[in-house]
Amino acid sequence: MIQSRPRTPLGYLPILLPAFALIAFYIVPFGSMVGMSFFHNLGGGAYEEVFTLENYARLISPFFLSVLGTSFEVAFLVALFAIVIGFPFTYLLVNAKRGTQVFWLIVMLSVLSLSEAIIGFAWSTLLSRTAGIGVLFEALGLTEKAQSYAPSLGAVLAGVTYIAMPYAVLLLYPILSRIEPDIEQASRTLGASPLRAFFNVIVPMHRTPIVVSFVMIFVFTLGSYLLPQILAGRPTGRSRW
Amino acid sequence: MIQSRPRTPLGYLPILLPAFALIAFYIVPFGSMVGMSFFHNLGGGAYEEVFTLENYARLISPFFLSVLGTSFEVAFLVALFAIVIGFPFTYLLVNAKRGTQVFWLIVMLSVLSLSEAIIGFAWSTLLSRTAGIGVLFEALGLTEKAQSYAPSLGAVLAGVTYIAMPYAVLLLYPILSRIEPDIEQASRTLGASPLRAFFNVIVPMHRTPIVVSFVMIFVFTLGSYLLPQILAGRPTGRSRW
Amino acid sequence: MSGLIVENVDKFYGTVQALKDISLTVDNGQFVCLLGPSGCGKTSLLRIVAGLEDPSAGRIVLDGADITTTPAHKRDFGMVFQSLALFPHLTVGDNIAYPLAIRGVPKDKRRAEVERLLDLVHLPGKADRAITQLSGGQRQRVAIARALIMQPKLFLLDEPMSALDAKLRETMQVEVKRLQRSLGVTSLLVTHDQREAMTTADLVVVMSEGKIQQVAPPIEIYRNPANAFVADFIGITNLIAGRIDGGRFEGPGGALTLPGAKTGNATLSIRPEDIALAPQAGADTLSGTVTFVRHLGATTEISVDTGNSDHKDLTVSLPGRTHCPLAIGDTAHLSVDPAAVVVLG
Amino acid sequence: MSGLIVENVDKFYGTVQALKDISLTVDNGQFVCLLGPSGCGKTSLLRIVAGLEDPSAGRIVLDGADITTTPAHKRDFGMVFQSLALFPHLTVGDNIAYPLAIRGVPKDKRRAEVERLLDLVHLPGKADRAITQLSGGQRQRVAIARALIMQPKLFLLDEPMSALDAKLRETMQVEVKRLQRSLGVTSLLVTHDQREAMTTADLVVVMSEGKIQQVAPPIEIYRNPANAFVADFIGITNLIAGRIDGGRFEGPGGALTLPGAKTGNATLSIRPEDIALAPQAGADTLSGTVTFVRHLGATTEISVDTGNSDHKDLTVSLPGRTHCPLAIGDTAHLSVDPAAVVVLG
Repeated sequence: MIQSRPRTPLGYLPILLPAFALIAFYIVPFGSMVGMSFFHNLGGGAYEEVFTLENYARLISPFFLSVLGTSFEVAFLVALFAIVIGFPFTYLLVNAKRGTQVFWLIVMLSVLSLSEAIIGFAWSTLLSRTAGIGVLFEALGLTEKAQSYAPSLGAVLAGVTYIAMPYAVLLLYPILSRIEPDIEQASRTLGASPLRAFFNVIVPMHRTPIVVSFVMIFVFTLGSYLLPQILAGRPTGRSRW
Repeated sequence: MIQSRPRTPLGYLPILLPAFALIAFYIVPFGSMVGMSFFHNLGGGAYEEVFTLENYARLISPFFLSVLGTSFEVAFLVALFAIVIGFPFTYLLVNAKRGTQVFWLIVMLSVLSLSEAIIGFAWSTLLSRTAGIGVLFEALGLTEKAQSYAPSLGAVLAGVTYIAMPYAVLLLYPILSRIEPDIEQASRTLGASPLRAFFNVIVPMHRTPIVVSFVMIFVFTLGSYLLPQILAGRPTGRSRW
Repeated sequence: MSGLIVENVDKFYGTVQALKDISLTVDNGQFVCLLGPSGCGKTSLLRIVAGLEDPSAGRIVLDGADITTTPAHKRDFGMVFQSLALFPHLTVGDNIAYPLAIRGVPKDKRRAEVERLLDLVHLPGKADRAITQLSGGQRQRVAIARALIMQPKLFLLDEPMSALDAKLRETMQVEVKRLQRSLGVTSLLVTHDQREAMTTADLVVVMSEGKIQQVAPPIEIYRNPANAFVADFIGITNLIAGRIDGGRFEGPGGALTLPGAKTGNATLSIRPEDIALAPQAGADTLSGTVTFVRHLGATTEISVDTGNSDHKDLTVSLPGRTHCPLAIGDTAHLSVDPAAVVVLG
Repeated sequence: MSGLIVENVDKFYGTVQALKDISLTVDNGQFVCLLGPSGCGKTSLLRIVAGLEDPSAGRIVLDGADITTTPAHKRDFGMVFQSLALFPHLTVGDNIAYPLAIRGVPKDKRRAEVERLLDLVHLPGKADRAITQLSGGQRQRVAIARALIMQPKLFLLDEPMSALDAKLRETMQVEVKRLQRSLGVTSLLVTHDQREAMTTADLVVVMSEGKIQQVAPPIEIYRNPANAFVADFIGITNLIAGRIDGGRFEGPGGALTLPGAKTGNATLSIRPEDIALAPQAGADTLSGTVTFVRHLGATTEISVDTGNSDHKDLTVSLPGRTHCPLAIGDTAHLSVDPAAVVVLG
């Protein structure tokens, strides 16, 4: 693609302004946060403008290291689940009818836009003894007595995977939407069942995007949901409510 | 496009399972939350399983109505800012080099993935008297003395627009990335300056997506960031920290 | 009952009927082309034969066995797709060997077969290349090799040449035909390009709006089209509506003697190369005004407005080195060999 | 100094040189075609003339004025894009009137002009249609009308016909040429289709790898190509490498008498329609084995392997109704009219 250079750079100024606004908007707060991390923590959200590495020093204490290890494990599992469920789902989605696609993309965006607090609340309710799947399992006779499934590692995994899944779908969607349906059909005419075609051709074809998505979800999960909870000194869980 | 029907529906079962898992994953928690809203609120996150409309009745009290009015106003302004800044930005983005595009899309996804708590914290810091743009303005001699800009309506708008912007960009990106560069170039050969081409052709061409994105951001903002704060009985602001 | 038989196939997409009662027999070893404009149903028919779509009604029979409900991956056909649908993550060799790998053929045997196929499609020694390192024509050959490695009972081609440029397309058409002839594989090719059909096919099936219009060998389709659609779609023709009375055709621009032609309203189809310039108007000429002259090199084409319906100027094609004495605005007199005229209903 | 002058234009994309010292003069009222394979730089040249890209070196002069740095929207050219680039949110009429609206022409005058243009492109009364309601050919006409409404000093066309099917493309080519002739507008068309160039152009500029290979009227390009690239790109030709000695050419398959030809190594270019079948080998025939025969209707094409370099079989084109007595494997003897042979360096 040949990009045309604007003849008069000034001609583009009014549409360049928002770009500058955005840079200020997104780079500056980020920067201030990073800067803040070197300040002395007075507790309760107050900071003193004195350069210190103490916030980082806390990270290498044995307690934090062990919590950190758990976080890496959780992030790894979450990224794994998100890809293993998200990839086939997205593949089905791109081959579905337009209406279905729009519906699911809106659901995914909605989940992204939901306050974490609400998600945490919904999940803790769902996994609680009194009003969630515990009751359902009891009614179905699967368990003798309704029990609570939260808080537990499983509950954390479920909750964080729930949040991470839309990323997996939104990351994979543009890539998978570009494959020609011919590819799967060609492998079928060549002797592969639909399932073999999926695992033999579609998955290996997308090795790179799968790995990239996995790493991105791993990093996001770690950086956005797990580390903040740890740094705030709370247990790794969604027990805020 | 001709969609091929799978010959053996069972052949697709293993890839259909994740779809069912996702439905359970996303529809059930939503549903439980809606159900919960009809239960008696005992306070502190505890609920009694008694059908009641009292949670909704609270909504029509004069106090809530006025808060609601403010929320609508804020959501409207946020959606407006997000589109007015986000549309030209996205238009520039789709015409930018591939590397630039990837960089900004990752920034946008990062912002989406950031904990609201962190964003709120970063913004309250940025707008605070001691460590933010107050200090910057003082240094530049714009104000006589550093002052705090938060909490204020402006601070809320800035913070929520910050969160809403990535939605605007991610909603508009797939649409704008599909326009041929020819359209803008054609209007230039026909006598329109680049700026006129943008406002005369590109913007009106995308009336529908602009309106749709506006409505979606409005609803998301209202539903995700403003109403939860109100319903939790907190002032409309990002003062949690 | 050897060969492929398509029996009374209908195909609906929602309420739209894409195929209307299609019946067709392809003998073993024959090369059949499905030819028609886009939307005529030719690709649907091919996909139904391939097993990628189900017919709404009718049967597909191969060598006497009903395969209508056999899934695509159990039909053992070889298909070349319009997009080629090569697997981008595999090498040339692994692409070609894919049908063997799926069937558990051991590695060394696969390697030998791949070598044989690469020789066949004139790509020797390219087994370890990545697909992205190949040119358009080379990819084409890989897709053909992959479709042929299982020695398929049926070789299906869905407009595989349409993405190539004109010169390369002609070369590939000749090559596909030679390959098919040497292997003797029964083949079904879908195309909208009549030159492609005439180059490759033993039998051309002209389709339009979900129906078969004519089934005949290429030159027969060109010389004796069954109706105006076929005449106009295959090559260039002049359709002239008029009336025949006592072996004489009266139409716009003049009259022609057509010995033995049935009396009544008729449309004539006359090929541009069967029209010559006459020095003056006569009993057997059509006359009109020259509206366009173009020197195409191998031929010179003259457009003549004889007052034909829909302002369809007659096209006259003269051999390239024939002197064309006419310019735009001149009056042209055209003579036609009666033997070259096709009288349509 | 009236007309368009392109002076020593270079164009680099990064380190790749797309145009190498291009100079070209287009007289007022002339229709010039830039013809070449994809990647030859023809579109870059058109875009530089349009002002959508800057040349890396060189000047663009229009009617004596240097417009190299004039922005596209101040050049007052009309351009038709390959994608047409119609504005989907505007009606046909508003699309065509866009250049007038931009320049503040009052509404009733715009309406009148739109009517005039719609008549010109044979779309009367379609002003209020939506773009989506039009067929491909109709959209083409709207794009042309929009580009012509300002009576541009230069009418630029960037492969506008390439998306149309073969029949419609031919019709549009003739129509564009007629329109240009009646308006007398100076035109520059980019195409990779030599038939399109030969139909429309007064002057054809053949380009390859960023350089101009030949500038001449269409029939001249076909009959007297400047080099092997031009000969091969324009139409079909047979290139035969051999040696000329004393007015006699010796090459694969036989010898030909070429009176007056310069002694030395030479490549001959012979068009397929200039070769005839001879009953037997003689002093002036080339002989070889028939490898392919195809009946295309208007012509019959025979491929003959005379041992030519790169296994390039000779192509012989016989008029469609000529009886072809040869089958694959037979020996063919070919005679050539010496006047039709082009000797290339």
